Amino acid sequence: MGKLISSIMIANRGEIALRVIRACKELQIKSIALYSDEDLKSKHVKSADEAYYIGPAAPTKSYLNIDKIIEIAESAGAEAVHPGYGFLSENETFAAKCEEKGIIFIGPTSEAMALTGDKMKCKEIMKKAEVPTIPGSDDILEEVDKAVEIAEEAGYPVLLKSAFGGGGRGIRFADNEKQLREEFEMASAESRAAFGKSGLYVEKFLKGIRHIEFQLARDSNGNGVHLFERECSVQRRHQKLIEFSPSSVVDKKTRSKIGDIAVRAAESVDYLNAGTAEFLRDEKGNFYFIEVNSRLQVEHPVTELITGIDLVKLQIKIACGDEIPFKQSDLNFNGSAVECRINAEDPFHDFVPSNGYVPDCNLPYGPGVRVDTYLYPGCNVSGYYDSLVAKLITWGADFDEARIRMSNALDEFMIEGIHTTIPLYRTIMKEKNFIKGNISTDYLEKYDLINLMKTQSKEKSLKTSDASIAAALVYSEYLKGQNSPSNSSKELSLSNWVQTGNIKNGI
Amino acid sequence: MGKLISSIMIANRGEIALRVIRACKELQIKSIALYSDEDLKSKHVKSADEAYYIGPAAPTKSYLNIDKIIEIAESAGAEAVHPGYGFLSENETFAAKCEEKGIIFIGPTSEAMALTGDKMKCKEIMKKAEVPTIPGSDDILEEVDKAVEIAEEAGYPVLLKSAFGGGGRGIRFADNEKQLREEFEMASAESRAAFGKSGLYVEKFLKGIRHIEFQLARDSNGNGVHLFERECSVQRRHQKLIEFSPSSVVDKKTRSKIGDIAVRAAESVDYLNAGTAEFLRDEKGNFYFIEVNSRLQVEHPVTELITGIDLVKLQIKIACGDEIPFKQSDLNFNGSAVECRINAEDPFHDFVPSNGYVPDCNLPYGPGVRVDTYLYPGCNVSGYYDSLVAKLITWGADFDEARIRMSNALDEFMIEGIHTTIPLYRTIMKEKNFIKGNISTDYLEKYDLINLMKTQSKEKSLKTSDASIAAALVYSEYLKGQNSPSNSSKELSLSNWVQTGNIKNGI
Amino acid sequence: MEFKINNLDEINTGSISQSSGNGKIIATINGKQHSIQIISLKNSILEFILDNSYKTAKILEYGSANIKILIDGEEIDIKKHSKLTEVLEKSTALGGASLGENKLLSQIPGRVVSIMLKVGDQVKKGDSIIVLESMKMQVAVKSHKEGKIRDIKVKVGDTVSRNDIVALIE
Amino acid sequence: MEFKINNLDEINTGSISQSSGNGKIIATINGKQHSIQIISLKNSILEFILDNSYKTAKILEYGSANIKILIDGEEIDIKKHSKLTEVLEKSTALGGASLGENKLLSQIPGRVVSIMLKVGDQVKKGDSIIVLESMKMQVAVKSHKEGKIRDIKVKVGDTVSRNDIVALIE
Repeated sequence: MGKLISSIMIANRGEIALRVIRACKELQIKSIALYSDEDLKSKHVKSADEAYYIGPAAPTKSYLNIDKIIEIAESAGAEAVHPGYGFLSENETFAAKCEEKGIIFIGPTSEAMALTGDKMKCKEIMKKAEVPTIPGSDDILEEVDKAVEIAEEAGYPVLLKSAFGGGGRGIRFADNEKQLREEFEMASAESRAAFGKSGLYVEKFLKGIRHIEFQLARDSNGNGVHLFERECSVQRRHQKLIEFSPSSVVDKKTRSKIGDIAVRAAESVDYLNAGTAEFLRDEKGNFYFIEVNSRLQVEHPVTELITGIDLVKLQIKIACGDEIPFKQSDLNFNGSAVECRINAEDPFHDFVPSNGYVPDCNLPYGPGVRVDTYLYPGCNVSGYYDSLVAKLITWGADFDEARIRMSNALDEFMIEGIHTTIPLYRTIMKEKNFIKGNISTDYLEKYDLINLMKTQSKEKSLKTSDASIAAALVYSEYLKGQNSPSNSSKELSLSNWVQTGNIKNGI
Repeated sequence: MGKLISSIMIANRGEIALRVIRACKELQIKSIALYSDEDLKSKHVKSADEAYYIGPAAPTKSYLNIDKIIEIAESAGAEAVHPGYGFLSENETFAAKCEEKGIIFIGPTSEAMALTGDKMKCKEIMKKAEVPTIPGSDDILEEVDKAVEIAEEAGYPVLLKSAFGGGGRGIRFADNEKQLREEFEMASAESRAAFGKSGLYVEKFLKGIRHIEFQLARDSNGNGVHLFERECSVQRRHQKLIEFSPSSVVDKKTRSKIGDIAVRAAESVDYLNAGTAEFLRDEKGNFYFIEVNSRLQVEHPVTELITGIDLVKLQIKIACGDEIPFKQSDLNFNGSAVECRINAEDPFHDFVPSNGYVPDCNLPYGPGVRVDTYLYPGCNVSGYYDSLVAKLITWGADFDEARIRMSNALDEFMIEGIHTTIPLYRTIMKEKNFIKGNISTDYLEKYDLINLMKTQSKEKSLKTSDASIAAALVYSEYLKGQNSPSNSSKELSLSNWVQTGNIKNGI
Repeated sequence: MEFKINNLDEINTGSISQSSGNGKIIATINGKQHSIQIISLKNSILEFILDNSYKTAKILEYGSANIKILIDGEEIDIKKHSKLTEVLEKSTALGGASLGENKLLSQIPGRVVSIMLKVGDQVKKGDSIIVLESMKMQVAVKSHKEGKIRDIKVKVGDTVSRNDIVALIE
Repeated sequence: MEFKINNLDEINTGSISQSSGNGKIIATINGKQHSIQIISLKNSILEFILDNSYKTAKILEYGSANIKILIDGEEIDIKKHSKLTEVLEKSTALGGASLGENKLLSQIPGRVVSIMLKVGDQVKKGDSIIVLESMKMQVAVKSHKEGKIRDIKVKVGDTVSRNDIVALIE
């Protein structure tokens, strides 16, 4: 192992900041946290070796404030910066600034990031490297007529996407020419408002597709490996909800074939550090490259559990110039892992955000259970930032064991004060298509999971109704006793004997 | 898989009851708990599907009360009983009672248990099966003269052990004839008082020995496997403190050789279900069989982490007549795992028991961390039962990763209100002989770990002294402000502005 | 006493039949007898064993006619009244008084990012009046009834809490 | 103010030099300036950032001369006095008054399983008088001084709490 650095600033917050801090602790590297006004009481501040104030709550004034972050990194003597995911993690300007100031950016070079960030340029490179891509435009489309032409060639329906979007935001669907012309106009205006340029492209819409991605790692000596796939098809509005590995449709041969393509994709842009090659798979089993995510992903723990590789420590070592300490052939696929993204959103009410104070919470644990979270009893879930409050990941010898452990862990996970997506995941874990691995990106709508969840919630209320009534009865009686004038009351009073059950300091 | 049962009563308490309840939940089997007066608020009562009152706090009146347990099992309709470890887990009378009543006992048959329980009988069988045993008496010694004769033959020093003891209790050391005669008399009286019979035997004392054991499983169809070794040499007064796997002195060849011997030992007593064959290893690398533990062991999670096999679920399936679903050759040794037994004892004061109310606690979590515990904020650690309050187990790709994760998890583990052995384990995890795997059963004394811990505790106090003084200063000033007549006080008052930092329900 | 649980249609009945004074109770719920052993009641958290099963309920709100409890990780609203059936019939007869309410409340906390309409505008039920941003998501506050906007209580950049009044509709 | 931490020999000095009124403090500890940002103080738990490092301290006991806090998972006893050095010198001069104490206290909670000596017996310091059982372990309560047993306050089968008087030695 090469010489490790002695300090890392984490330009992020929430669970991913905590994840990086854990890696730093294991490597005996000083961790330096940042906090906005909103985050003074956040767990990453408590866990890091040092914590510096970055600015007001709004992300642009704090976690997106490149100049301020660089300034603090320099004054705190940070030798490296870990950007986490989101915020500045795929910002090539930030990566370039770090390079300029001699601060190690834990991720790809700004150059590679620029390439992977521009989806059209990336697609072009992939085509040259003979990586299969989705039929559609080869370039950004300035005019709607060109879009219509390409759509006709690829065949309707098509998707209209922004080269600057990301994470599934702003994808539009068109079934015919009229729809395409309408959507093109709106999307173009929206993109210009947000990014100052249009940057739209057209892609063939694939039916019943799955989103399957390959974890990559590549070091500065040119060694590249893939760490198998993650199945990310359970989504809502193009946002991933559940990820697992292995995928039910990837066999050993396919894994090796697509994995090799992913590594080739990384090589073609001279990619450095950990990243992910995302693919779509159609019903016939064809894989199409869509993009490279040039950062650590939310769902990286799934890969950590099935390979035993600590990806964050690997990232740090690669950034320090180390070679990847294993070869492709050394990697063993071990068991199965599932992740649920616990979001502070109310699945019973169209997933409206649900932030606020969390008076109490209870993290699940036990064999095969891992939680990555910033929650603690008394914490605050801020409305200024992402709604992801926890990731629950379970391991099992096979998919079924991992799935059942997830189901039980979800039952054990209690978060008071906010609504979360936990009830939806409880339903999914026991839904027969999910159990069979019969999923696609429209899984939620196709099998009407939201209504299934609502029905099950009613059934659960019915099952616990006796207990609810009993609790209401006992509490009412207790208060009656408390409020009655004195002990002489002849009414049933619980106020004296509820004490008997109280904890005693027995020996 | 054969037909599973629908309900299991757990004749135990504490973390192991919770462990079995988790397995039941995964198999969708109803779990039935028992609780004594002391345990009304215990976590196993909260987690089980059903809970029944068993009797007063004293074990003989509750968790050791065979008739009462059988009675409740029958009235609750329990199809099987899991005995955990300790209490009735190795009680052949209890196992026989269950067999008689048609309740499945999750463990070996009463017959096999009788054989493994009688150490001398077991040793005899092992000798016949050509399993190496420690030089010493072949039989229980009624007279001290016979003991002296055998000691002379094997060579001093020797150990005097009770056939009815267990868990390392009551082992006596004799360096010469005079000492042996004295110890024999005392041990004999003690054993008669406790068990109604003497039952002593003599064994050669081995220098610098390690305690290494092999996990076994055997089904009713005669299939037997071993699940590799556990290194249990870090002990205090013959009580295991830390267990890990792989052992630093067991190579692949030795593992296979001794593992086979362990399986042969199980076969020779027609052993059923999960069990452990314990060995001593002398400095020359010779292994000597000492005993078979006919139960699930405290340290079973170590094996679960390196094999991916859920031993409790396996136990249940074997008890239902299933075949073990893997062969010896299917098992992969994956990474490394370490366990620390967190006992409610004060390592700074000769390990005196330290029970009582636990107002708050904080379980460690994160990549590679598993906790098996009955602790929760507001729980009570009873003085009536065992001092084990938690097991902390970490996994790593290699021993060093597991060890460092353990070290960090120990730092994260906060238990208020009682003293625990955590500070000792913190010291051990960073001690150079432990790091090198240079251990033996006298490791603690040999390297003076207790004093090392005390020194490090002082150093830690010194390191945090600034923070301690700062806290004392701030709190004193705060109280000064609170007690001062009014806001008109000119003294520095913190009472108003400590509010500013309080959590706000920010959006 | 009669009880109604929020998302269920049935009316439940319940009463305490016997209390032996050491935390043991016999209760009759929907005509069936149940044994209750109270473990503790502290900080609004009630722990008890109901027919050999442990239960914990956190009392979140307690009113004379409403109880809100957290049980098995779910929030349960319970209406109670000695003659709940009659009460519910009456309220149905009155016909959703809340619809006559002028105040438009924000259902979530958030920052106001845009105001789509102005005072005096005519709105239908479901028309978006204000857009809030929270957790990187945009959520519209929609009119709860048909009418005219009499007042808008917020401006762009304001932060609102749950149940804050954002507009008045007449 | 002077401070002494239980297991350390050094005397520390500390004072608050400046308070800017918004939770920010400058303190001088052992002659060095430190910045303190208070995060919160609630239920005896003090959270603060000391020179860019988060710290949490739970105040377990607070007296005019003693503070017991839980910091970094360890219990720390702090003696404080404006002139602690003088106080300590005096108390050393007085010479361990506690040794003159007659009461023998139990250091652990447990059940009395045997009483080894009887009233009137002569004991040396360290002689076992009573054996307690706790957590399946047997622990002897040993005489804290030389003398004669004047009274034994417990009998076999009793349960004692920490710091209960088990015997009087004269």
